[in-house]
Parts: sequence; structure tokens; C-alpha cells
Amino acid sequence: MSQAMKNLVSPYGDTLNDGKVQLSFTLPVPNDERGMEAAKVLAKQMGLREPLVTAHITLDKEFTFYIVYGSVSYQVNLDDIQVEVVQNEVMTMDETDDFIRSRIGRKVVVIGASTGTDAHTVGIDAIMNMKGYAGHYGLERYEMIEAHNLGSQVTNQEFIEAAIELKADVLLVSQTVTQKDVHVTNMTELVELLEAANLRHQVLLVAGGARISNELAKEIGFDAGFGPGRYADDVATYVVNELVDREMI
Amino acid sequence: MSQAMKNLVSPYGDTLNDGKVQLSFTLPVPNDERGMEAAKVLAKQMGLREPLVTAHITLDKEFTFYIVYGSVSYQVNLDDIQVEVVQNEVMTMDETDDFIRSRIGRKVVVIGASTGTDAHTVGIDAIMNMKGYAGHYGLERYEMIEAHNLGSQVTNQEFIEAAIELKADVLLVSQTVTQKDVHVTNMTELVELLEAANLRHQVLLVAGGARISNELAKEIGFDAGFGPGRYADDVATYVVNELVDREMI
Amino acid sequence: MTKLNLDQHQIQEARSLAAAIADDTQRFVDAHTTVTVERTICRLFGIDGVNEDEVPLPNVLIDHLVEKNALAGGISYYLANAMLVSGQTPQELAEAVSRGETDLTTFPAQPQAEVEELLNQMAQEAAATIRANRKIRTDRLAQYGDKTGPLLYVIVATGNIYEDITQAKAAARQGADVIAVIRTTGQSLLDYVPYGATTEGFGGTMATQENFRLMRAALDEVGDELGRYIRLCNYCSGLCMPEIAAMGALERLDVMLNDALYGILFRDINMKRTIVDQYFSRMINGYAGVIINTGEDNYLTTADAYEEAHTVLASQFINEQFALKAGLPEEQMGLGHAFEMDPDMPNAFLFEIAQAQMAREIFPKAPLKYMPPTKFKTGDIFRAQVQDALFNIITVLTHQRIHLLGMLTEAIHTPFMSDRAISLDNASYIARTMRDLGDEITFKDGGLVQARAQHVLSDALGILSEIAGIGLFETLEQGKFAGIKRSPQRGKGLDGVVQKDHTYLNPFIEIFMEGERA
Amino acid sequence: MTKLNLDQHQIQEARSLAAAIADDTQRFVDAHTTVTVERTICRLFGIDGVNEDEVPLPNVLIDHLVEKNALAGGISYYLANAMLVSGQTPQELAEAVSRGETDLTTFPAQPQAEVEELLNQMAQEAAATIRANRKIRTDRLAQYGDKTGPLLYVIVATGNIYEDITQAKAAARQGADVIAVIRTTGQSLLDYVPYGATTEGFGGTMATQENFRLMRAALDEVGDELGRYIRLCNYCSGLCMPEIAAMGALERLDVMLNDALYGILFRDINMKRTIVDQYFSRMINGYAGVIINTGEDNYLTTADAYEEAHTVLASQFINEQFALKAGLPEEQMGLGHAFEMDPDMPNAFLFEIAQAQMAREIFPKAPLKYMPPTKFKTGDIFRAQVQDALFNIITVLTHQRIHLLGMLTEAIHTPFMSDRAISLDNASYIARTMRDLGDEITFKDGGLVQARAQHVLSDALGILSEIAGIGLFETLEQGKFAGIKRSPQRGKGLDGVVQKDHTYLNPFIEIFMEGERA
Ligand code: B12
Ligand code: B12
Ligand SMILES: Cc1ncc(COP(=O)(O)O)c(C=O)c1O
Ligand SMILES: Cc1ncc(COP(=O)(O)O)c(C=O)c1O
Repeated sequence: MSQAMKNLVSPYGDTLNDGKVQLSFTLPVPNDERGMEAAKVLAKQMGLREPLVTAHITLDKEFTFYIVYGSVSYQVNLDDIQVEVVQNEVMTMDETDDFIRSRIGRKVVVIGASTGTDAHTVGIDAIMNMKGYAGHYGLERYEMIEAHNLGSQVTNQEFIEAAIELKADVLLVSQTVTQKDVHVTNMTELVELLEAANLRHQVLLVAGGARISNELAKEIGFDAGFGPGRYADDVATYVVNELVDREMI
Repeated sequence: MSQAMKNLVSPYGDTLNDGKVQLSFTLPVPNDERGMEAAKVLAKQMGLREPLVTAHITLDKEFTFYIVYGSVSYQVNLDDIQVEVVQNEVMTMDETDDFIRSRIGRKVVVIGASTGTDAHTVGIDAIMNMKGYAGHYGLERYEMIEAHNLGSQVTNQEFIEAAIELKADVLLVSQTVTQKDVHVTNMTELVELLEAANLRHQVLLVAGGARISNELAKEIGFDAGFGPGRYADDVATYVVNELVDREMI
Repeated sequence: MTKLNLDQHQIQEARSLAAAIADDTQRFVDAHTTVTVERTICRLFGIDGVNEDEVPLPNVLIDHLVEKNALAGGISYYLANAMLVSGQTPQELAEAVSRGETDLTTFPAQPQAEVEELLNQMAQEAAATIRANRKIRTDRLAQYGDKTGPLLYVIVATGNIYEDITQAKAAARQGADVIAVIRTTGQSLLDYVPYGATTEGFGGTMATQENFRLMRAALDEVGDELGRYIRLCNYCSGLCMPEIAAMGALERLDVMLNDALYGILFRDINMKRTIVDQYFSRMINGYAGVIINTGEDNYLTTADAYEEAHTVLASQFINEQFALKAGLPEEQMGLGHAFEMDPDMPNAFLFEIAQAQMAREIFPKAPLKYMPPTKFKTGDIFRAQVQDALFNIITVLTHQRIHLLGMLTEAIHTPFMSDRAISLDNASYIARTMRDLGDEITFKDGGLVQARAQHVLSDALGILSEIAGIGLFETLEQGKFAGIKRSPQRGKGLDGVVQKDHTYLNPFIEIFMEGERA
Repeated sequence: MTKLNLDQHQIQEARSLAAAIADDTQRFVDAHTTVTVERTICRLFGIDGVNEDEVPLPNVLIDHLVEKNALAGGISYYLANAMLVSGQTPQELAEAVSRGETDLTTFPAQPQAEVEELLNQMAQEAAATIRANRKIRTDRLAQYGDKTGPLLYVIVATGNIYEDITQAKAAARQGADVIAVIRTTGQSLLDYVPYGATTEGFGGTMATQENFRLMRAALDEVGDELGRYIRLCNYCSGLCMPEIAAMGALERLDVMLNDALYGILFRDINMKRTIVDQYFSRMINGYAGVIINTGEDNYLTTADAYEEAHTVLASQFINEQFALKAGLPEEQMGLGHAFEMDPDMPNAFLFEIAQAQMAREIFPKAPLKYMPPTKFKTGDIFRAQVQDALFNIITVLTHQRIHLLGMLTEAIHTPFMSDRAISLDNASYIARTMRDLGDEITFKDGGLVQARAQHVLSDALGILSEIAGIGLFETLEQGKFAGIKRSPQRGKGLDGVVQKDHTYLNPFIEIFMEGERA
């Protein structure tokens, strides 16, 4: 108990444990005293003691935007947090190539695409293209990786066909548009198609994108997910270790 | 029930009832995966389903600032909201003067000050000075009000002495600095001193300031509180009606 | 009023090179038609609606001709001929074809003069409708007066046209001058235009004629309330360029995104297909008084804005010439560019000024479309506000016309209602307090700003010479724009391109290119 | 490098008028001393600590002289005389007085030459300590190099010195160059300086010597870590101006707010009192190499920034002369001004540029202190970011030196740690991307900016003539600054003013005014 106490944290404004947070939201109400009070009620529901509505801005006759400051009493116990990071020790390109040479003994085939109707390629290019991104070389530069970047707007069907044709070990899926969870629908469909084709367990299935977390990817049935700030070396390290661990070689 | 249902509102991003809110806060944690997760946990405690941490910014080795978006399921029932506005029908200066002439029959004496160590005068000046503020004349211009603006940094003791000397009907207190609730302490002291001097029920006690609400003022023992966007006419209307209602004349 | 002291000779040379490039490409355009060009003709003749399989009747008709291997002659002839024989309207014929009752290619050929006469008459009617719309716009602008500074342009993109309307009206009341309804992801790859009011889209809402109509009515309503004319914008890029241009002309849209290069590079649409489509779509836009927006800004989302600035200018020169070829006047050319330099680069703001002012001076009559920072936006909404502020300043300083507002949540989601309001407040605050700043300052002779602009101009001239040497298609194959390589043999929609035969007819070309407009 | 083409003759005239005003006031100053001036001398002689009633020993001593009606001669004489007789140190004497064991006025008078000799020696020692501090600063700045552009200045104001240190270190790591510890509300009205480390303040933290020391050490530590010299700022305005100046000199503060006019207008401090206090405090600041910050910016929080702009300039001229009189060089004059025009006013930004550039050109060597928007900040933190961005732009454009950062939460609370980080990011982003903009642009001859600046200058000249006619005290009675009227017979601290008699001694004046500094 006293051990746990040590690791409780609360939001910090300018004094330890003052619990300060800032909120903003719109309510479908006119900008009047009642709306203001509704904003406070909502803030209280969210746990703010004595919320202060610092701005109430008319968006339209029946819509008002509120900015609120206040303090919450919630505490987060850091000891309870299980961080599911894909891995910690990232290998360099050379280390990965050596690892593949010694532990796998043949080139690993990776295919990647921005699938569905998604046309955002910068993310998958960052991972795959020769020149890489932010100083991290892409998979195409790895000697022991055979990387195929199929580009964007690739349908799940086309993607699976390519996987079969190229005998892919690893499938990389990039998803950027997430409105109305279109990525979830699209990724789920891929998993189902792979299962239907009895391929799901022949490949490592990895997702990535600005709004993709490892948590979400696994929930949908992928093996892993990589969000912003993750590069080719992160993915490569994960992939080769996993192939070996799962004896998928 | 179905009647009540009609008046339930939730936050609005771009679709009715999507529940979207934006948060930001600092946690006393390093900017790493665990901190990120802690931010999500806090957001969940505040009711956000699937919170999205859109930024995690290092403030110092042990402090990280988070920006979070997400959806809450809370709803506010507008029918439950009792708005306590000081009054609704605001009288013009001339109407107030007429009201005093006919219902009170003598000048009403009002004293005002920015009390304690508070040196912010713009607010009390807005209410009292001849020229007024934002197009609303101040109390000094009212023919039937004898207004005394004592300025700023007036101690509660000095303020009470002036009230006795000038035979004030109404005491106006302006408070701007609210850090560590210094205004609450200062206003509470005034109420106690007035009670000790057996004066509390001889006067109307009204507070105002950027962070003063009617709710708060009453809680502390004032008769009313006026926040931003309220002017001399609001106060005058309230004051003269209240003096008559309470038969304090 | 030149502030940059640009080499006028280089400007002229660049312009002639671009004209040569456009001439060269135009030879290909003139020799071809496409399925969507022909469907557009159907639409202009009043054919609308879908069959029981939800296939739009224009598609039914054109698919029918394709099946009969008859598209090279164009739909116009077959329709008019059938009308003369059957006495049916185009719509009736389309429905009959859809029911499988009629084969357009089997009607006995009527005298060519009669066919052409009928076609001309029908096309004149369609043109009159478009002119009437144009007049409504002109009248309303005359009635309410038009704004002189930058037009504040915001997007709505909820996926649901009714929700879009709620957002659009709020935005108009908050001060927006142009409302753009963003399309759902994927629509540009559809080889048909969906039908009716729609409520399901991702990252945007379907472009349908009914959606256009609903939004137009809503904006007119709120505009009347506010005493302003609120402009409506949508997209005629993608596989249905000219069809959507026609829908826009019929429903009085005011601004339309329209750029073959964008489709080629960012949607992998086949270049032959879209360059042909673009020609007819611009012709319609030009006639309808619609301002087109070109997509050069997009290059800078994949290529570096500092290194590749000259490709934007080169592309603007080319787009200008393509537009002129289609009869679209300079006053309707919303050439695109963008504020996308790395915020970590010292003096980035000066280089952005140089680029924006340069575009202003080189295309003095064009209602330039200026795009906000997007690429370097992160989830830090507080920094985003500052990024947008700097962008807004350049807009005002360099007198851009179409001012696309940046959103503080650019890196997060399509705009919330409040995001737009925050953005509009940012832009209005700057426009107000810096109103006359542009006229107040001058740049140092030979200073950083002038030197940068001249440098970009010279580089653009360089790349235009290269392109003039190898042609536009080869240029795209080499990946000179946005660092993206595309082949004329690949990409979506190539199978919809058909070489015209000598009988080919399109009665609109002459009218749109030469007819009266006002 | 003049961009405004201001009338140089008017500038010169304004300056002479201000000098005349200062001369006139100085006659009053020279004839008087105050309780805090005398307490300052005690402090410089090493007297420190509090008695059992928590009264600081300097107060004990001076109260004692007041009681004996002996202050007109100054504490210096009595102390030195008593030292010669008793052989005790000043601290020992103070403690003895506090215990009621000693009466300083009853020691037999020693030869005047001996007294003066001892005083000079003691004062030289104190001066040497201050010079040593000054040297540490110079050395560190030489070691790490000093920044050339605007110094990013942020405040900490938690009320608790330890929490302030946490915030200050974080701010330094985020890029702050100057940390100002704001004082608790009410401290400026205390006629003594609290003692020791303090953790209870409202809207700020007590200014105590221990707090200064703690923060100085923390900033040196983080500065060493970062390889930068982080400047420390506090306030020597209020009833203890010179005492706090002395504490700042002893604890190596780098910047101190210091302005009699501020105290008169905004704290209702008696004008006679504070003008005398200001003289000695500036002398100390000057000698210690401390940059003072004056408070003209505050006028615009009660008066309109457009209408009353000339009062800011007039006050800057006067403050400059007061500073020169106290031996404070131009390089240490952080004259204050502010960005406070109504955001609803068209072209407000242009007028702000005019004001800032004007100050820059009229006071070319002064490290001007430029204050951010505060008055028109509301609880709308998103708009506040834009207000601050525009302010930051002018800072960079017009080469201000002390760049007080605006906070997005200005209208809400004293800054959170994150508010400061957001602010620093805003300012750095602008400083970086607009680095050379100031040198790149010029203003139209006779345009809005130039005309506005000239107009303000002429008006300032006008008001300076008026003031020269009636004197500073009468001016303040008439409410010419910030619209606030103050009487020389009222306000706090008047009873602490004493006319000097002919025996009066203050050994520091000569040393601080004429001694070597480096
Ligand atoms: C550039 C861009 C475009 C360009 C794309 C060009 C191209 N060839 O990619 C253009 C202009 C064409 C474009 C168009 C559209 N866009 Co866009 N676009 C952006 C923008 C500005 C930047 C995206 C980007 O390049 N980021 C940089 C890369 C490197 O980051 P990343 O993708 O996150 O990748 C990193 C990681 O996530 C990870 N990663 C990514 N993928 C993968 C895959 C694997 C396997 C792994 C391991 C890792 C990994 O590694 C990378 C490096 O760390 C964003 C806004 C923003 N600032 O984020 C909007 C944005 C993504 N676009 C958006 C939208 C809606 C669209 C459109 C749909 C709009 C429309 N209706 O027309 C269109 C159509 C696109 C379509 N059909 O998909 C929205 C998405 C909203 C949402 N959350 O759903 C955004 C957020 C803008 C907005 N606020 O509206 N866009
Ligand atoms: C102007 C100003 C100053 C000026 C004051 C000049 C003067 N003569 O008043 C100066 C520069 C001197 C100043 C100094 C300080 N200030 Co100040 N100041 C402000 C500022 C910029 C504007 C306040 C203002 O004038 N508002 C306009 C008036 C009209 O609004 P109002 O007061 O809310 O009044 C309206 C209503 O509330 C109502 N009302 C007000 N009073 C009353 C009374 C009655 C009876 C009624 C009925 C109605 C009523 O009617 C008015 C009209 O609608 C605010 C920031 C901001 N933008 O809000 C900071 C601010 C208020 N100051 C602040 C602080 C901390 C200080 C200092 C203590 C800092 C320091 N340690 O040195 C000092 C010291 C002052 C002191 N001892 O009290 C903080 C307070 C933080 C907090 N919540 O505790 C603020 C919020 C800034 C900040 N973020 O740090 N300040
Ligand atoms: C010219 C142009 N067309 C179209 C679009 C939109 O894409 P889509 O055609 O897929 O709707 C853009 C992107 O902003 C564009 O710039
Ligand atoms: C010159 C000057 N002194 C002092 C202060 C601060 O007030 P106080 O002296 O009450 O701490 C200010 C306000 O910013 C100021 O400008």
C-alpha cells in the first residue's frame, strides 16, 4: 500500500497534485446562462471540482463552444501500468541483417501497402523506401530483406494475391484515414479474408499509421501495430525476432 | 421520462451526440511509453472512451504535457438545470432612478472598493465610474445613487469604517486575484467582521470580479455575486429591488 | 506594383514553354474521348437517375455503346439519331436501353445535317440553363456586394450531407465565405457518380447532384440571412471530372477543385484518361463561371517545400495554359500553392513570403488558392494555432484570393464545428489588424525574399525547358512532380479512353468555347 | 538604420524637456532621505536577520533612529560613530539595539574625519562584493556567450519558492533566458522586507534575500547544465525599492523591475517617498550591472493603447533621465512598453509596429522591455495564442531585447508549467522562421506606420512641455498618466520621508556614482 502510494500521480498545473486540467467541447445549446451551467455540469461529470468556464463562444444559434479549467481528484497509479511496447532493444540495420543471416538463413519477404481506399503513402514509404525517414533507412535498404512496396489504394484482395505470389513472410498495412473507424473495418476485413484463405497463420501481420496503437492492432487480430515515431528499424527488429520466436521460418 | 429524454445533450464534434471533447494536462512523469499510458488512464477516469493522445510534450525530465481527444458518454439533462441568475429584467438608469424615487424616496448610498491586497481597479471602476464601461454608465452617474468608490487595496477594516461613516446601504466588493483562493479568505473575513460589528444585516453585500459567480458569493455569505459581462445597470437593478423586497429602507 | 523585381523575360519564356507543353499534350487530347466525357454529354442532355441495380443511367448508356464497340463516334450522334427516329427524349431512350429494350446503334441513320441541327439545339438549351445559373450568381454578388480581400474557405467533411449542412451554416455565420464539401475517400476512383442524398462517407461526403442541390439551397438560405453570397465548392478531379463539372454547372457551384496532375500523382489515375477528361471539365467550368482550384499544393505534402518550390511554379504555368486552351479565363484560375516549409528552418517565413508574392506577381489576375500548413502539423493544437497564424499573415500580406483555412486539429481529424470557428477567428483577427500591411512594406532590393523568388523562377524555367523537351507524359514517368513516378500505360481508368473516329461529335465544344457567356 | 524617418529635432527637444523635468524633481530628491534608503545602508553594511518579533534588524535600527528623531542625519553617521566607540560590528550593534541595550544616538561623537574614513572603508567593502558579483555575471556570459536576439522572459508565480524553482528550471530547459519571480500581492506595500525562504504567497512569491539566493543557485545550476547564463529578475518597486535593489546586487540578480511612477499610479505609493527611493535604488542597480525594467506598459492596462500611446513615450523619456541621473547607463535601461491595442481595431498591428519601432529608434542602446497583450486577453486560449504570436512577431521585427512572453491563460491564472512551454514554443518558432525579417523590410515613406510613429512622437513632445511647465508632482495630481490621479500629500509611505539635515552622510553615493565598476 505505502509502496503503491509512492507511485500515484495527478495532473500538475503549478503545484504538486493540484490536479489541474483544461477541457474544451461544444454543446448543442444556445450561448446563455443555462448552456454555461450545462457546461459546468458536464465538467463535473468528468470529475472537475469547481470547474471554471473561461470562454463560451457562439458557434451557431444552437451550438456553443466552451473552454473549461478545473481540478480533478483522480490519481493514476504508475505501478499498475503495463506498458505493451512492441519491443525495447532496437537493432540497427546491420544487426538485423546479421540476425537474419544467422537465425533465418534466407531473405525475409516483406510486402507493404496503404490498403483500402487510403491513399496516404508517406507513412508506408517512410518504413519501406530505400532512403527511409527521419534518418532511419527503410526496409528496401536491408540486404536480407526483400521488400515490396505496393503503394496505395490497394484492395485487400489485391494485397492477399500479392502475398501469395511473392510468398510474403510479413504483411505491412498502413492506415491513415480513421474517420468513422474506416480503418477498423478495412483491417478487420483483411484478417477475415486471410483466415478464409487459410493464410492468417502463415504470415506476420503488422499495421501502422498515425492513429494505430499496438493495443488496437492486436484487438483487431493483427500481430502488432506501430504508431507515430516508429521507424523501419523498430519494425524490422520486431519482425525478425517474432519470426524466429514463432518458428515461422 | 420521454419528456426528459428530449433535453439530454452531449458534447458535439461534428455529429450529434458523438461526445467529443479535448483535454490537456501535465503529469509529473517522464515523456515515455508509461507516461503516455498514464495519460490515457487519466483520460479514461475522466470518462473518455478510447482516448487519443495527440501530443506528448516534454516540459522537463519529470514532467510531460499531454493533449488528448476522445468521446465521453455523459449527458446533461437541460431540464435539471436551475440557472440562478441574479435577475433577468434589467432596468435602465432612468428606470432605476425613478424606481428609487417612487419606492425608496431617498438616495441610496453605495460604497465600493477593490479590497484586501487586490489592486485591480478596472472592474470596480467599470461599475462605479461616471463614464462606465462598454456603453453602460456607472453608478456615479445615477441621480438617485450616492456612489463612493474607495479605490483599491482597501483593507476590510477601512472598508467597514467607511460604511459606517457614509451610512452605506450597499457594499460593493471587487476581487480579481484568486490564486490560492485569496479572494475567498478575504471576503470571508469581511463577512465575519461585519457580523462581529452587528452590521451584516444592515447592508446589502455584493461581490464582483472575473472569477466571481453568484453561487460562490452566496456560499461565502454575500447577498450576490456578479461575474464578467455584468455592468452597473445589472447591479443597480438587483440592488434597488432587493432593498425594497427586504424592506431595508 | 511589383515588389520582387522578378526577371520579366524569364516569366515570358516560362509561359511560352508551358504553352508549348500544353500544345503538345493537346494533340493527344483532341484525338480522344473517354467514357466520362460521353456520360457528361448525357447528363447535359438531361439524362439522370439510376436503374434498379443503382447504376446511373449515363453509365448504362455509355457501357452500352462500349459493348457495341461504338464509343469512338461519341454518344451525341447515337442519341440524336435515335431521337429523330423514335421521337423519344434522351431520358426515355436511356431508360429503354437500361431495360434492354433499345439498342442505340441499330437505328437507321438520319441525315447528318438533321442530327447536327438537333444536337446543336439541345446543347444550346443546356448552355442556357448554365448561363441562367451564372446569372443568379452574378446577380446575387451584385445585390450583396463581393468581398475584396481573401475569401475565407473552410471544409465540411462529416460524411453526411445533412450534418455537413449544419456545419456549413454555422461556418457561414462565423464568417466563412466559401464552403467546400470534401469527398469521401475513394470516390475519385469510382467510374460513376453516385446518386441521391447520402449520409455515409469517410473523411468526406459523396459528391452527388442531390447533395450539391441540398447544400446550395442551404447556403443560399444562410447567405440571404447574412446578406452575403456564400460560395460552394466541390471536387471535379478523379475519374468523373467532367460529369461532376457538369453537375456543378447545373447546381451553381462556384469553385471546383480540378486538376489532372493531382489525380495522376495522388490517386494513380491514368494520365491519358484524366488529361482528356480535364479538357472538357475545364471547358464546362469556364462556361459556368466556376473558379477552378488546381492541386500544386499537394506536391509539397510528399516533396520538400523548399527544395521543390520550383515544381509548384512550373506546374502553375502548365495549368494556366491547359486552362486557357479550354477557354477558362485567368479570372477563374485558382492556381494552387501552399505554406508547407519546415518550421525548423531558419527564415522559413521569408521564403514562404517569397513564394506567395511571386505567384501573386506572375499570375496577377488569378484568384490564387493558398493552402495552409498541413504536413508539419502535429497533434500539438497550440502550436498549430501559431502555424496557421503565420500562414494567415502571408495570405493577407500577399493578397491571395482563396484563403483555405488551416485547422488546429489538422493532424487529428476532419474539422469539428469548433475547430472551424477557431480558425475563422484566427484568420479574421489577422485580416483586420493587418489590413493594410501588404501595401505598407517593401522588401530589400536583392534581399533574401527577392533573391529566393528569383531563384525559384529560374529553377522553374529550367524544369519547364526539360519538360518541353520530353513532353508531359515522359516527365511524369520520370517522377519530376512530387517525387512520384507514373506510367501512361498504368493507373486507373485507362480502359475508359477511346480514340475518336472521324464521325465523332460533341456539340458542346463549340458553344462552350465560343458562345456568349454572361 | 532608421526606418521611420522620425523628426530628430523633436526627439532632441523631448529629451531636453525630460532632462529639465528630472532636474526639477532631483532637487527634491537631493534634499530628502527615507526609512528604506537608510535601511538599505544598513543592509549594505551587512546587517541582516530578524528579531524575536520577526522584525528585520534594519527596520529595528531605523525605527530606533526615527523614535529618537535622529533620521535626518542618516544612519551612517550613527553606526560608524558607535562602531568607533564600542568596537562592535554593525550587526552586533543592531542586535544590541534590538535587545534595547544600546541607543545609537547617545554615543559620544568621534572626530568627523575618523567617522568618514570608517564609513568609506565599509562602503568600499560592500562595493567590492557587488563588483565581485558583477564579475561572476560577466565571466559566465563570456564563458557561455550571450544571446543576440530577444531574451525570452517568463515569470514564475506559484507563491512557493521551491515550487518556483521547479518551474524555473523547467522553463530554462524549455528555452527561457530570463526568469522573473513575481511577488505576492501586497508585498510592495510592506515597509520592510520579509526574511528567509517562503512558501506562502498569492499571485507571486515573497521577495526575500534567501529566496533570491535559492533561485540564483538553481538557475546557475541549470544554466551550467545547459551551457547558458540564465538571468534572474525580481522587483525593486514598492515601499522597499532600494533595500531590494541592494539584496539583488548582493545575490546577483540580473534584471529588476524598478519604477517610481508604477508604484505611484498602480500601488498608490506616495510620490515623494518613492521618487527618493528610486534614486538610490537605481544607483545600486547601475553599479551592480543590473538591467532595470520600467513600468510604462502598465499605463495601457487602464488607459487606451492607441489614444494614450504618447504618454508611454513621454514616460520613457523621463525614466531615461532619472536613470542617467542615478548613474545607470543606457545599456541597462529596460524601458517598458507594450502590445495592448484593441484587437478589434483595423490595422492595430501596424500601429503596434510603429510604437515598437519608434521606441527602438529613439532609445537605440536600451535593452527595451516589451510586454505582451494582457488587457484584451480573454479566457479563449486559442485566440490568445494568436494574440501572442502577433506580439512575438513585432518583438523580432523591431529587435526588442527583453521579450516578456504572453501566456495563453493570461486572463485565467498565473502560468502553469505547460502554459510557459507553449509560450516559449510560440516565441521560438517565430524567432526562428522570421529571423531576418526585420532587416528585410522597409516601411512606405509617409505610410501608415511612419505617420503613426511621428504622430505619437509629436504628442509626447506636447505632453512633455506641459509637464516641464508644471513639474512632475503636479502632473501626477492631474492624472496625466494612465488616467490615474495621485496627490503628493497622500498615498502609502509618506511618513517614511525625512528632510536631510546638514550633517547627513551616505558614503555609497560617491562610490556608486563615480567608482570603478567592472
Ligand atoms: C500528406 C497528407 C495527404 C496527402 C497524401 C499524399 C501521399 N502520397 O501520402 C494528400 C494531399 C493526397 C491527402 C489527401 C487526403 N487526406 Co490527408 N493528410 C496528409 C497529412 C497532411 C500528413 C500525413 C503524412 O504524410 N504524415 C507523415 C507520415 C510519415 O506519418 P504517418 O503516416 O503517421 O507514418 C508514421 C507512423 O504512423 C508509422 N507508419 C505509418 N504507416 C505504417 C505502416 C506500418 C506497417 C508501420 C510499421 C508503421 C507505419 O511510420 C511512419 C513514420 O513514423 C495529414 C495531416 C497530418 N499533418 O497528419 C492529412 C490527413 C491524414 N488526411 C486526411 C484526409 C481525410 C484526407 C482525404 C481523405 C481528404 C479528402 N476527402 O479528400 C484525402 C484523400 C486521401 C485518401 N483517399 O486516403 C485526414 C485524416 C482524418 C482521419 N483521421 O480520418 C488528415 C488527418 C487531415 C485532416 N485533419 O483532415 N492527404
Ligand atoms: C489590468 C491588469 C492588471 C493591472 C491592474 C491595473 C488596475 N488599476 O486595475 C496591473 C498591471 C497593475 C496588474 C497587476 C497585477 N496583476 Co493583474 N491583471 C490585469 C489584467 C490584464 C486585466 C484585468 C482587467 O482589468 N479586466 C477588465 C475588467 C473590466 O474586468 P473585471 O475585473 O472582470 O470586471 C468586470 C466584472 O468582473 C465585473 N466586476 C468586477 N468587479 C466587480 C465588483 C462588483 C461589485 C460587481 C457588481 C461587478 C464587478 O464588472 C466588470 C465589467 O463587466 C488581468 C488579465 C486579464 N486579461 O484578465 C491580469 C490578472 C487579473 N492579474 C493577475 C495578477 C496575479 C496580478 C499581480 C498580483 C501580479 C503580481 N504579483 O505583481 C499584480 C498585482 C496586483 C494586485 N496587488 O492586486 C492575475 C490574477 C491571477 C488569479 N486568478 O489570481 C491575472 C489574471 C493575470 C495572470 N494570468 O496572472 N494587473
Ligand atoms: C485538385 C484536387 N483534386 C481533388 C482533391 C481531393 O481528392 P479526391 O479527388 O480523392 O476527392 C484534391 C485534394 O485536396 C485536389 O487538390
Ligand atoms: C515597474 C513595476 N514594478 C512592480 C511591478 C509589480 O508589482 P508589485 O510591485 O506590487 O510587486 C510591476 C508590474 O508588473 C512593474 O511594472
